[in-house]
Amino acid sequence: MCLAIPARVVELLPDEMARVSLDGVSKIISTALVDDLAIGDYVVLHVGYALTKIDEVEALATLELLREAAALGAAS
Amino acid sequence: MCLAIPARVVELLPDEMARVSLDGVSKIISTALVDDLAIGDYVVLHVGYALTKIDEVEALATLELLREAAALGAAS
Amino acid sequence: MKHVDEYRDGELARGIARRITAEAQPERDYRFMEFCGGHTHAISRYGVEDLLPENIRMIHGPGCPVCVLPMGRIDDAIKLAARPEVTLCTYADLMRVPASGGTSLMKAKADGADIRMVYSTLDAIAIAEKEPDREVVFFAIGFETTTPPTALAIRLAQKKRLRNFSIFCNHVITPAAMQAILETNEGVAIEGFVGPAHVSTVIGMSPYRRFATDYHKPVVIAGFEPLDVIQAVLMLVRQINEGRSDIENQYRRAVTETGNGRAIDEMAEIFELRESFEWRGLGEIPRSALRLREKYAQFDAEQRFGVVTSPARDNPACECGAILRGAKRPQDCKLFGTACTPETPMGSCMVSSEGSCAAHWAYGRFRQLERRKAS
Amino acid sequence: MKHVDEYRDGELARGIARRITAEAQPERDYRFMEFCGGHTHAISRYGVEDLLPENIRMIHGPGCPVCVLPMGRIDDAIKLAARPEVTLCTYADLMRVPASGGTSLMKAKADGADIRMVYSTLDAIAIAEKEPDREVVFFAIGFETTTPPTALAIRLAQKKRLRNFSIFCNHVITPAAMQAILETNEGVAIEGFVGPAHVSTVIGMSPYRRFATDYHKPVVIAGFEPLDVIQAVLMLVRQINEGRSDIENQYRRAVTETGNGRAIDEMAEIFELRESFEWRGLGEIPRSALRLREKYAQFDAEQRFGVVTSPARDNPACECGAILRGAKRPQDCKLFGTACTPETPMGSCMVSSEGSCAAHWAYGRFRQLERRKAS
Amino acid sequence: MNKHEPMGRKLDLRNGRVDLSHGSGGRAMARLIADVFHAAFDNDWLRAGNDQAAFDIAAGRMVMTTDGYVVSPLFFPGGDIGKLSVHGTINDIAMAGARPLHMSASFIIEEGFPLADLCRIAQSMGEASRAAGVPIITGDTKVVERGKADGVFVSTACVGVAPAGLELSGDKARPGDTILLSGSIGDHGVAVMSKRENLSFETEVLSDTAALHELVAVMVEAAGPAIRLMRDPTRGGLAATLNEIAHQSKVGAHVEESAIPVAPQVAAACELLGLDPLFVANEGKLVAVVAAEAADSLLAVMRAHPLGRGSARIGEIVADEHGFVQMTTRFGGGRIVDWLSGEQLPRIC
Amino acid sequence: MNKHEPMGRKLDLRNGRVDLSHGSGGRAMARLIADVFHAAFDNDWLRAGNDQAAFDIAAGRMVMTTDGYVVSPLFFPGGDIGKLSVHGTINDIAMAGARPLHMSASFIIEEGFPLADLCRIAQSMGEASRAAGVPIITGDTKVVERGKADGVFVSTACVGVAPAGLELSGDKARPGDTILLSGSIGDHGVAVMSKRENLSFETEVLSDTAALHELVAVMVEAAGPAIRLMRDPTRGGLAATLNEIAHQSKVGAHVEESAIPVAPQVAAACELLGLDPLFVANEGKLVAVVAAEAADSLLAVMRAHPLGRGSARIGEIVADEHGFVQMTTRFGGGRIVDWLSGEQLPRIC
Ligand code: SF4
Ligand code: SF4
Ligand SMILES: [Mg+2]
Ligand SMILES: [Mg+2]
Ligand SMILES: [Mg+2]
Ligand SMILES: [Mg+2]
Ligand SMILES: [Mg+2]
Ligand SMILES: [Mg+2]
Ligand SMILES: [Mg+2]
Ligand SMILES: [Mg+2]
Ligand SMILES: [Mg+2]
Ligand SMILES: [Mg+2]
Repeated sequence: MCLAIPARVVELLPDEMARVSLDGVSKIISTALVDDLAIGDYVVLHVGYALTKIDEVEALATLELLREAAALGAAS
Repeated sequence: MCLAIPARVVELLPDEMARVSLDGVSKIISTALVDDLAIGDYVVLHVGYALTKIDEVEALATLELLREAAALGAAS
Repeated sequence: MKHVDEYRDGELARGIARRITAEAQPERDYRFMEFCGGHTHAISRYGVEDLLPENIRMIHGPGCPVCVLPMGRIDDAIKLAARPEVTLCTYADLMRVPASGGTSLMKAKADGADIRMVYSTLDAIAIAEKEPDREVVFFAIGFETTTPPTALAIRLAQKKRLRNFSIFCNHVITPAAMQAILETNEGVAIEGFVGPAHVSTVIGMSPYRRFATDYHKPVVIAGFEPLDVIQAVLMLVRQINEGRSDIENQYRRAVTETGNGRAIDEMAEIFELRESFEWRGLGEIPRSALRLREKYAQFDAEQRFGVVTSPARDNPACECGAILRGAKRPQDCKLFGTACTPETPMGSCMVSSEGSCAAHWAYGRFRQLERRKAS
Repeated sequence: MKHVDEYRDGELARGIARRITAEAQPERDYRFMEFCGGHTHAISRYGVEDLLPENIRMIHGPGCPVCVLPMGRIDDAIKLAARPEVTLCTYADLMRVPASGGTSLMKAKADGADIRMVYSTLDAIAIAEKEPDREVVFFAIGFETTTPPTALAIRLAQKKRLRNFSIFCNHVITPAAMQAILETNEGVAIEGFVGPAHVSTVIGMSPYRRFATDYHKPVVIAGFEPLDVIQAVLMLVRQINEGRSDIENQYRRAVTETGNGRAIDEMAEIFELRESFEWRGLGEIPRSALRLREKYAQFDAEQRFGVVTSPARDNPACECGAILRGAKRPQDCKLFGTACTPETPMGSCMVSSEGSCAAHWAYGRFRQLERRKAS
Repeated sequence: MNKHEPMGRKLDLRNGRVDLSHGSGGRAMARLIADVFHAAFDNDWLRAGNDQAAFDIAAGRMVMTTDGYVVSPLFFPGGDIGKLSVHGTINDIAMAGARPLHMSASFIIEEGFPLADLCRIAQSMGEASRAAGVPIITGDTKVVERGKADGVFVSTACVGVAPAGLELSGDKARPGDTILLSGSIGDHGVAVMSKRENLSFETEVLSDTAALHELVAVMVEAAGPAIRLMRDPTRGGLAATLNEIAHQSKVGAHVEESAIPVAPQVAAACELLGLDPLFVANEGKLVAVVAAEAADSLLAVMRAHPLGRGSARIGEIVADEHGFVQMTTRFGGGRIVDWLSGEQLPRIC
Repeated sequence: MNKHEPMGRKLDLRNGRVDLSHGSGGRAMARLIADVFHAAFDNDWLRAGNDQAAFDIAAGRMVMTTDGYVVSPLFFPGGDIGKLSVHGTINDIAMAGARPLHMSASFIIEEGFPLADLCRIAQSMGEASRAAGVPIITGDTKVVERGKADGVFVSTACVGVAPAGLELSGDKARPGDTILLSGSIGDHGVAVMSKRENLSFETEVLSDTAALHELVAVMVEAAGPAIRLMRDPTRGGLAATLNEIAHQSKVGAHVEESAIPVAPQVAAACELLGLDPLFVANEGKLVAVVAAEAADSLLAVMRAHPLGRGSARIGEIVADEHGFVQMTTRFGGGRIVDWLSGEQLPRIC
């Protein structure tokens, strides 16, 4: 039920709508729940609505943590 | 449009309806346009309604006339 | 089938035909119009013309309610059916009649209009009861035969307090049309009528009196079986030979002098005469059609949906009009059998099985060919 | 897929799993509940449990809105759909959930109810606009993730002045359910939570504080990809080992401390808390669900159609309730795999792809067998 | 747990309904196919569960046909859509003078269709196929949403083998040939129409639905290549069949109305509805065009077979550049018998 | 007047619609069949106008199949119901290792269906059948009232001949056999779903619809009886096919997720809709179970064929009393691949 997926905003449309793309698959969604969207942003898409923006900096940080933990694991 | 066919009354039903039979094919029709129907009467059936009773005496008379004319024709 | 098979006996028919041949004066032609499509159909289907002598010519009359309905009224019905709330109920006969722009009820149905073919007005009432959210409109057409069943349907709808039932009324009056034909002086002179069968069961014989008295035309009311028709022809020949013009009744088994009083009363209660109504081929005929009385306005689809009939032009090459007046025959129409066939009718006469063109197509074409070969 | 594939890397996963094995104290067991069905699904689909050491046990939580909806509410929805004027729009997830008497929305649809599966509330609005004669009811279920889209649909319906749109509201509150689980002392003690992913994008982190402060349970909010889950497990192990009980955020790329203010405002505008609401397996939970505020009563299907929920009894042999509380596992249910399969579900946990029984059926059965063989 | 047993729980064949899951390609579909179709058609080809079926054949001339069945109502006096879908397709094989071997069946089912009705139809097909000796060896099932079909539609296909040297075809009629008809006309159409809600009348008329291949076998044995062609007068009735023959063979036809058998109740029902029995469908009758010299003996052979007892010589092929089918009426006049047009018949096959 | 010319006036193939008269058995139906189907399928069998078609065959093993097509929408990226109905049925013949010979087609058309769309579908079928070398030699047309179908349904049947000694069947998989897949999965289902009104998304994914008999021919030539069975993973996807094989052969299967090709856009669309590509339909792919020792060379042969370029070894048959299909995930874990259940897919074939 809480299925949601990151999608990239490729076009901002009137009435708080946007076209998003997911590896070349595109769909028109509502962005009424998210402020200040720009083309290129990634949003978490749920039942046709953008729920939130994805924070690229945090994403990189999380991946970094993951790699560190894995490296530690490999070492262990 | 004025297609109509003689059918025999086999059962009188409530609400001015009757079951009629045509050589074993039976159907429920309205008899609201015809007074004093009895079982065994023939009616002229049109779009689900009995239009009139068939007068057996006149029918025999007509057939008699037809036969006479034909006999005269055969003789001629 | 009792009261049917007796009147389809070919032996008897040939006997009477010989009698007609014997009595008909060889030096002259007899031109009779069978008013009703029912007669036209019987003549074609049983090949009655094959039995009659060459000098008796049957002229097909306008007595097919489908054929005489002007195209504008079919357009109206299609417009009604196209309303999303409306379910149009119709006798199947009307489904393929050409309307403006090459359409028809059949095509409108294919396009998505909710159109249902019914066998009886009772079926239309049943639909209205079963589907209270639909506006059920019954496409009422027909002569006096078919009018009483419509009247009774309105009575029933009233009794059942149906608020979603109405009729689109196109009922027309037979004697008015016969008179219109006699007053047209175009085309072949008609010497007598084979008079309506089932119309007469309702209206009786008296409405035809004026044709005898005012126009000096004999009328023989006749049944729709082939022997009925042949006997009526014999009776007409005799009247002509004797210089009489009487209203005679061959169809005594079903038709009385005064008709069906109850049916007449029902019609009078519900309907009143229109000042004038258009007939295909015959034009506007005064006092020739019925409409609902004001007190039944709620059942009148014309008022309920504000129907305003626009004038519609038949295909100009279609000769239906002249054929309905008895002035031309199907084979006189350039479109017959080429552009106009039962699958692709250009006029209503090619649609109804009682229409002259359809009858000639379905039953008569080879006769024309044989005559052509013979000549 | 960016932001997806990175979190499905099996190499990294094995590395972290080794780290977990290294850090987990071999002499003790760790019992973590992943609250969300999304986590349950990821764990099963990617076989995450195969990577974790034996002494880390994942307990599937009640975070599947389909699973926790009491049967009586499905019965209500079927009754709504059975009304001739009603078109019920629903997410496909609900179609096969068993209702009373062996029925379901799927079967009600087969029986003739007008039930449409939609992908989004926007689709339901579109249907209401396109079919103004239908009473369109949206079967709204879900946690805080799914609630804002419902709120926006009501806003949109209001803006479009739709008079034929309403929602049957079954939205529920995540933290309330987590609390209820902690207050149940039955079954296995839970030492920490893998906390909701997308729910938290909306509500943020603060609503979980009380689990740390009042119940001393660590919560690590985690994304729904398998690496997210594994990392969260590592973070939980560390908290336990260090004796901490903090609210940590593994899903920083989408979840902030305060959540989505706009979504929270939208929910607050449209909805208010119910005094109490029944959860399957957890019973009545106070202040755990939402209803429409009085000013939006016209959009409330419960008021509009006078819905009165009757108590409905789950199949007594179905262990869904205990499974949802974390007290039992699917393999503890006698019906699992015999009477109860995805084709013939006896309980909601076998229906939703996020349900524990469905997940175990679809992905986990062989693991149980292998363990049985191994033992 | 499932150890290669039949899949999932048994269907409720009494009260259940088909739903969308039965068409999804999953276990529910496999179960439906096993419990309803395999059970009713009962042969090893189907039980093998492949998407096709194989059988050995000798060299020769093979005949193939298909027909779709959309009759409404699905059950009617004397038959149902299932029986019809077996007989009608076998008959198209038989009309080539061929022996039908194997059939396939494709079902399109409307969501909500009662399983009990589906079973009844499948069992009726199974019986008809066993009685005819033509097994249904492969099939397919689709389910569409409610309102996207009308209960169930069946399409069957059949293959058969024609005797060496026999090539019946609609274009082989020649002037002078005799037209034979295997029995009374109109029974099937009248039986179906009697059950239509908006026509409803009562009669004892039963559909004549029957597999004609055995009748055909004795005819072929008796007359061989003296038979020009055969055709079963289904949709459009005898009128359509005669016109098709005239059109394909570029000839005309002449028939005698009095020679065409029509049961009294069929005639009566037609009068009631304003129909002509010549246009009404049949499902167990055939028209054969045969060299005049072979007509008498072939007629005797037909009459000796239970499905040809009512056979009659109804007319002859004539030369006619217009391709008219003419009829001498019982009344003694002449008319054309045209294709059906106009009448709105209910769906009858 | 009609002197054996085509019947009646030409249809308005651009703006006209099918109405009930086109299914009545009269001249309107004959015209529809001639103008739409005969024109598109273009062969002498059909033009002969008989209710069946005949062809000569050699002695041997014959294979027969049928499938019904109810896909919605009727036109989708990469194909349409017509193409599908030719390819899908040919493929069921091909999966027996057989060479398809001839097809039949049965149409059930909804009143009001645009003639232009019907022509487009028929022409697409004609092209597909010509390209495959499998003529459509006989057919049938029915018209049902508006609201009793969904545009048009097509049922096709096909017959073919299997090489001597080759008996592929779903029950022939044995532990140790290799499972080969001819290309990427999910394309067809995703292409169809992308055009569903209530899902609508945009992708460049095209249906993979294709006739596989030529690929099969080279495979049979190369590996012959080392091939145990072949199956096309249509409805229910690869998951259904693997489970069917496990069920029929009473074995289990083990596949590697990372070995199963999925196009990126297909994977993305599946994520978007919450679907698993394993359950999504294909219409131009095959699964072959083959003796392990023949797998490498067969794979090379498949990859050399245009329709098998993406072929891959995806797993093997294992002994398993429970008939489980297990998969090692790309992530490194294990899971069961069950039949589809639950997801409400649109009608995809
Ligand atoms: S043949 Fe056709 S076009 Fe000519 S008069 Fe008759 S109906 Fe009109
Ligand atoms: S297996 Fe079925 S019956 Fe048992 S707990 Fe799960 S859903 Fe309920
Ligand atoms: Mg309408
Ligand atoms: Mg409803
Ligand atoms: Mg056929
Ligand atoms: Mg047939
Ligand atoms: Mg046939
Ligand atoms: Mg199939
Ligand atoms: Mg098949
Ligand atoms: Mg197939
Ligand atoms: Mg297949
Ligand atoms: Mg056919």
